[in-house]
Amino acid sequence: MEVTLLIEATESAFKILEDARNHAAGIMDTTVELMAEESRVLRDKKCRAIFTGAQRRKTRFHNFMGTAIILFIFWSLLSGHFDLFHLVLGAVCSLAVSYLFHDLLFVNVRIGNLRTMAWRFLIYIPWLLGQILIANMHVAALVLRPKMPISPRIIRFKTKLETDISKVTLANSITLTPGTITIDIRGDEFYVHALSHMVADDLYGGEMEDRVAHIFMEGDHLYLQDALDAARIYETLGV
Amino acid sequence: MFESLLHHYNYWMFIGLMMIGFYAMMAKKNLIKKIIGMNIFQSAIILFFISTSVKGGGVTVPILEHPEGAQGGFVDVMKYANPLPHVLMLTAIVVMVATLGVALAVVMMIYKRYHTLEEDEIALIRRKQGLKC
Amino acid sequence: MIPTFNFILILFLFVCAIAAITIRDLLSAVLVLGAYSFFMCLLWAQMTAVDVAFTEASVSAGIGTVLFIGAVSRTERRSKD
Amino acid sequence: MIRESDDVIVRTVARLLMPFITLYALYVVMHGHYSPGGGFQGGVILAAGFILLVVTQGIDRVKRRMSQEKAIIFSSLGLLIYAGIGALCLILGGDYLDYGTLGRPLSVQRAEARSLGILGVEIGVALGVMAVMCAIFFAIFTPDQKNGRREQ
Amino acid sequence: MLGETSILIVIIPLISAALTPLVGLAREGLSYLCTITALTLSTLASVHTLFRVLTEGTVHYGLGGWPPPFGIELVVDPLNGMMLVLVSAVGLIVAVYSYRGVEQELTGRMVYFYTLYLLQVTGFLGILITGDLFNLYVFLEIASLAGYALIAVGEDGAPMACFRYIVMGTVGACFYLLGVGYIYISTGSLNMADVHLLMKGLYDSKVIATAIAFILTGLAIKMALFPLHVWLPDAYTKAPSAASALIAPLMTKISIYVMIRILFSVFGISLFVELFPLNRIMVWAGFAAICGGAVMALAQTDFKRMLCYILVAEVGYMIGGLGLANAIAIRGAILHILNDAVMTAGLFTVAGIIMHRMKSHRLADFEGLFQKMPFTMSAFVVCALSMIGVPPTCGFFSKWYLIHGAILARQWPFVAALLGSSLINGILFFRVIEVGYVFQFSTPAHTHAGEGMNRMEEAPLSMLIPTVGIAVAIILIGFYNQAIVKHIIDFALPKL
Amino acid sequence: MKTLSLISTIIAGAFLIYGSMDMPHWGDPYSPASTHVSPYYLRNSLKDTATPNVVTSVLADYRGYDTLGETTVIFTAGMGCLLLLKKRRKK
Repeated sequence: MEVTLLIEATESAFKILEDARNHAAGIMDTTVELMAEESRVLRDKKCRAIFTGAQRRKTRFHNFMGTAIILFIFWSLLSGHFDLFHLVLGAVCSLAVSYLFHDLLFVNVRIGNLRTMAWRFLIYIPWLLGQILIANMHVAALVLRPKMPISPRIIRFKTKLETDISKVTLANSITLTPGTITIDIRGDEFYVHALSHMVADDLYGGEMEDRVAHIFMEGDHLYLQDALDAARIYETLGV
Repeated sequence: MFESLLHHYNYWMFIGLMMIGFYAMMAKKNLIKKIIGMNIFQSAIILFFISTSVKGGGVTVPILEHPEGAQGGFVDVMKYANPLPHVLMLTAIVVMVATLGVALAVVMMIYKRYHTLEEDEIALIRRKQGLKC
Repeated sequence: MIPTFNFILILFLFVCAIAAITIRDLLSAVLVLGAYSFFMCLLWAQMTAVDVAFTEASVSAGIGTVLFIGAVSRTERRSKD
Repeated sequence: MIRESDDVIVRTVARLLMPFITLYALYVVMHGHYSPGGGFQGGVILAAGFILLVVTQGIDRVKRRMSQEKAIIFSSLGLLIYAGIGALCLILGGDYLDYGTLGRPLSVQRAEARSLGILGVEIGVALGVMAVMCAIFFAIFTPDQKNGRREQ
Repeated sequence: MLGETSILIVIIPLISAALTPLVGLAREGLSYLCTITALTLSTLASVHTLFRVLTEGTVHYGLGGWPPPFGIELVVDPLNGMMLVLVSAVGLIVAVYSYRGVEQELTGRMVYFYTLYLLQVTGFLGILITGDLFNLYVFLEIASLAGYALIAVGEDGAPMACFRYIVMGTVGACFYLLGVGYIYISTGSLNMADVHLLMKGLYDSKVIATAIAFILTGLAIKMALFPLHVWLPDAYTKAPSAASALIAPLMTKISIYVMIRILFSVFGISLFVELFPLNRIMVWAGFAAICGGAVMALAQTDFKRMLCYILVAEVGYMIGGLGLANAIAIRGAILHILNDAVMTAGLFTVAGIIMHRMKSHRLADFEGLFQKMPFTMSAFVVCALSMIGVPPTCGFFSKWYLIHGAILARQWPFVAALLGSSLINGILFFRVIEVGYVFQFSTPAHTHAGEGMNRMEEAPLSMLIPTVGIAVAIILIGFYNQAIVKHIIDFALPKL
Repeated sequence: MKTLSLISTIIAGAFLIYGSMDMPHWGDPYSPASTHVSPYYLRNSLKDTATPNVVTSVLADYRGYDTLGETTVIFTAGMGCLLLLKKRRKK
């Protein structure tokens, strides 16, 4: 009886010890794992920080060069003197200006898609001209009719466009088409003055908006601004 | 008399504008109005100088065309307007805007002190505070 | 010289000058003065003084009006005369 | 204090136009020989560009590009460029502002040297005018509001 | 051609004015040193130029290497050579003097002050040295603009006074410009010598008559001739002491110089004497200015304001002297330009010192000043005696010439005005001396106030030395006036 | 004040009109202003300064000293504004 008791006691004691050892080993393991995890995360963060920093520098350089090239083209259009002296002058001027203002021309531009955007924008312009022509005729028909059946109204609609530049493009396109004028943009709401309900219906149809969205490739979410924001957050964390 | 009117009306235009400006400078009580008058006055004088530079009959701006062609030395003077008053008036315009800047700065100092821009009200405030104006 | 155009410009000039010194709202007066400068600039361009017209357009009608607006907005808008 | 404009259209269009305005101003300065324009006009357009930026973006974000101190430095620099080119002519043995004497060190013709001298002078004028216009604008638009209230 | 010093007179202050803000951003005190250095160099250059003019005759300097009617020309003859030395020397002395006053009155704005100070002197020198009518306008505007800014930072009420000055000054400058335009349209030239030659055939033209009228009216506004003087007393009273010590003596004198130059070198003496009754008008204007200035000065209770009205009266001396149109009177007028600039500078520096110590410039605060600042007040007494016209000082001699000329021209009212004005000056200054000297013994309160009240409170040396220097200069000019008249002014006289 | 200024305005205007009676006709190509000095600039601008825009060449070269003065005027105005509207550190 006593022996069995003793044996049981010893067994249980051993079991307890075993448990304790197992626990300890588990804890040790998780600790190691955790540490490994942390160092991995750290390393990862560092990598990302380096990556975004480099990315930022790269995009800044791209912005700089892009601005300079556009400005140089502008200069050549203005100048009309193509001797060496004036070309060098123009190059110096456009580099200086783009050094000062390289961050103004391309904000919120998606990385790497500048060329597509420019191409799509060029295609958009003839379509807009066509729209302007149609709207012109419509308005002319309206006002030339003796009764002048205009019904001026202010309409408000929500837009799905996200960036400033696309909103402004849309607003200016609306203003350019006769019969409609953008009054204000508040957040994502457009306030537009329309001359008749037909133009207003055109706007509600949203074709122009879709096209503008198409130009600026709204929908994906990898904006340069986001990348820059992430980089800024990393910087403030001090990693 | 009519002859003279026909030939001099452009000079008289500037005199009219100058009188408007001069009157505003003297008679208006508001300081900004005085400065507006000053601006009109000065630009009327500039108008006079520019009218002295005009040559009747198909003259162009004093930018010589065909730099290579004119290298030979002959430039038809009667084809171009007189450049000298233009130069003088460029200077005068800049002087005008400089005066405008200083005058506005002084006006803002005055407003900071008295919180009004009317000359008579300022005089009233100063008298109330027992200061000579 | 196109005398009619000249006359119209001068008429506008006089209207603007008189309006600029009689309007009681200073901001409007200043803007009318900007218009005056611009008509002056057109008149000079018509008198073949392009450089002066350019300067007037940028200096008087541009910066001058901006400075005026600044001063008026920082002080007060109404005037007694 | 001028804050950022709350209108998206104005803000964005001003941002997009700004480099072009500046470049146009520089074009006006550099092509004063061939077309209307020159130092004053170009300088004033430059200043107008900065003023547009201040009005639309708020004064704080423009401080990096143009501030009161920079305006002072540039204005005296502009005058120094002008007076310095004149003094250079004096040192090179001509009369004051006789750009023809610059021809020898630059190894160009006298007339060309005068043309270059005019260009240099115009750049100085443009710099000075730009800086001074900005300085006057800053001085008029941003007086000390706090002190003004305390004085009352 | 660095040996050509005439251009350096203007250029050195100009370049230093552009350098001063850059230097001042680094350290504020450096702007003061920059100013002093520039003005010293400029003074040396102008002295050198004056000696050259006296030995070799009139100096011409074509800027940019262009021949005169086409380019701008600098001309230095004995008259403006003397004026150049005068202006740059007064500018230097006042600059040395100004440091303490600026430190006290314009804390934190010293850099801008000295920049504008240099620009002001540049404007003055540019007006004096140029030989071109339009260039004169440009430099007149530089001087005026710098003057507006320097005046407007003064004590309470200065901005309003300055605004009035801006309005009047702009009218003056624009009238001048209008006159130049009328000259230009009838002669086609802007160079003074060239215009003078072309003017010969145009004396009966209405355009020229209008041009004279407008130029003279414009300059009369700038020099504060009597009915047009309303801007002056307020502006100069309220300006900071350093600024008023610079501008008050020089601005009016320079306008008078310009008037002499326009009347004698551009329009010509025959136009002045024979064709118009201009000299009569000028004598009567001078008479009115002397009477008006003297009477107004009697009514003042403020020292600086009193000086301003005396200044208005002094302008009358010179205008009347020119209008008398005989050699002796014009000699007196030109000598009086020199004397008056020095005397007024002395008086305004004294006013500045008193402002610095007592924080006030009312006459009532002058009590007991002789005991507190003996050197300052003795300098003041010298200036005052010169203003009155007591023999060893320089003021006597110019007044002597003026009275002599007036008697020769039989302008008895003008003689009476000159004598009466001397008398009134005597009353005015003896009143000041009485307040400063006599009252300290008569009022017992002060003797009881004891040592604290009557302690020596002499001005700091940087202010005192220039003031005493000016006083010494007044006496020296008095002693050497014969030499000045013989070697400089007699060459400057127009051929009558 | 109003009548006084009106009178002085009218006097100035009348004087100017009186003076303008003897002026050369408006747009007269043979007026002294157009024949004395300015043809020199038009003839020699290209030869001397290689600048077709005569206004620029006169502005910056023939009368460059004026333009220096003008830049100084602008500089003066800027410094003046800064002096006047500088924030005061202590009251």
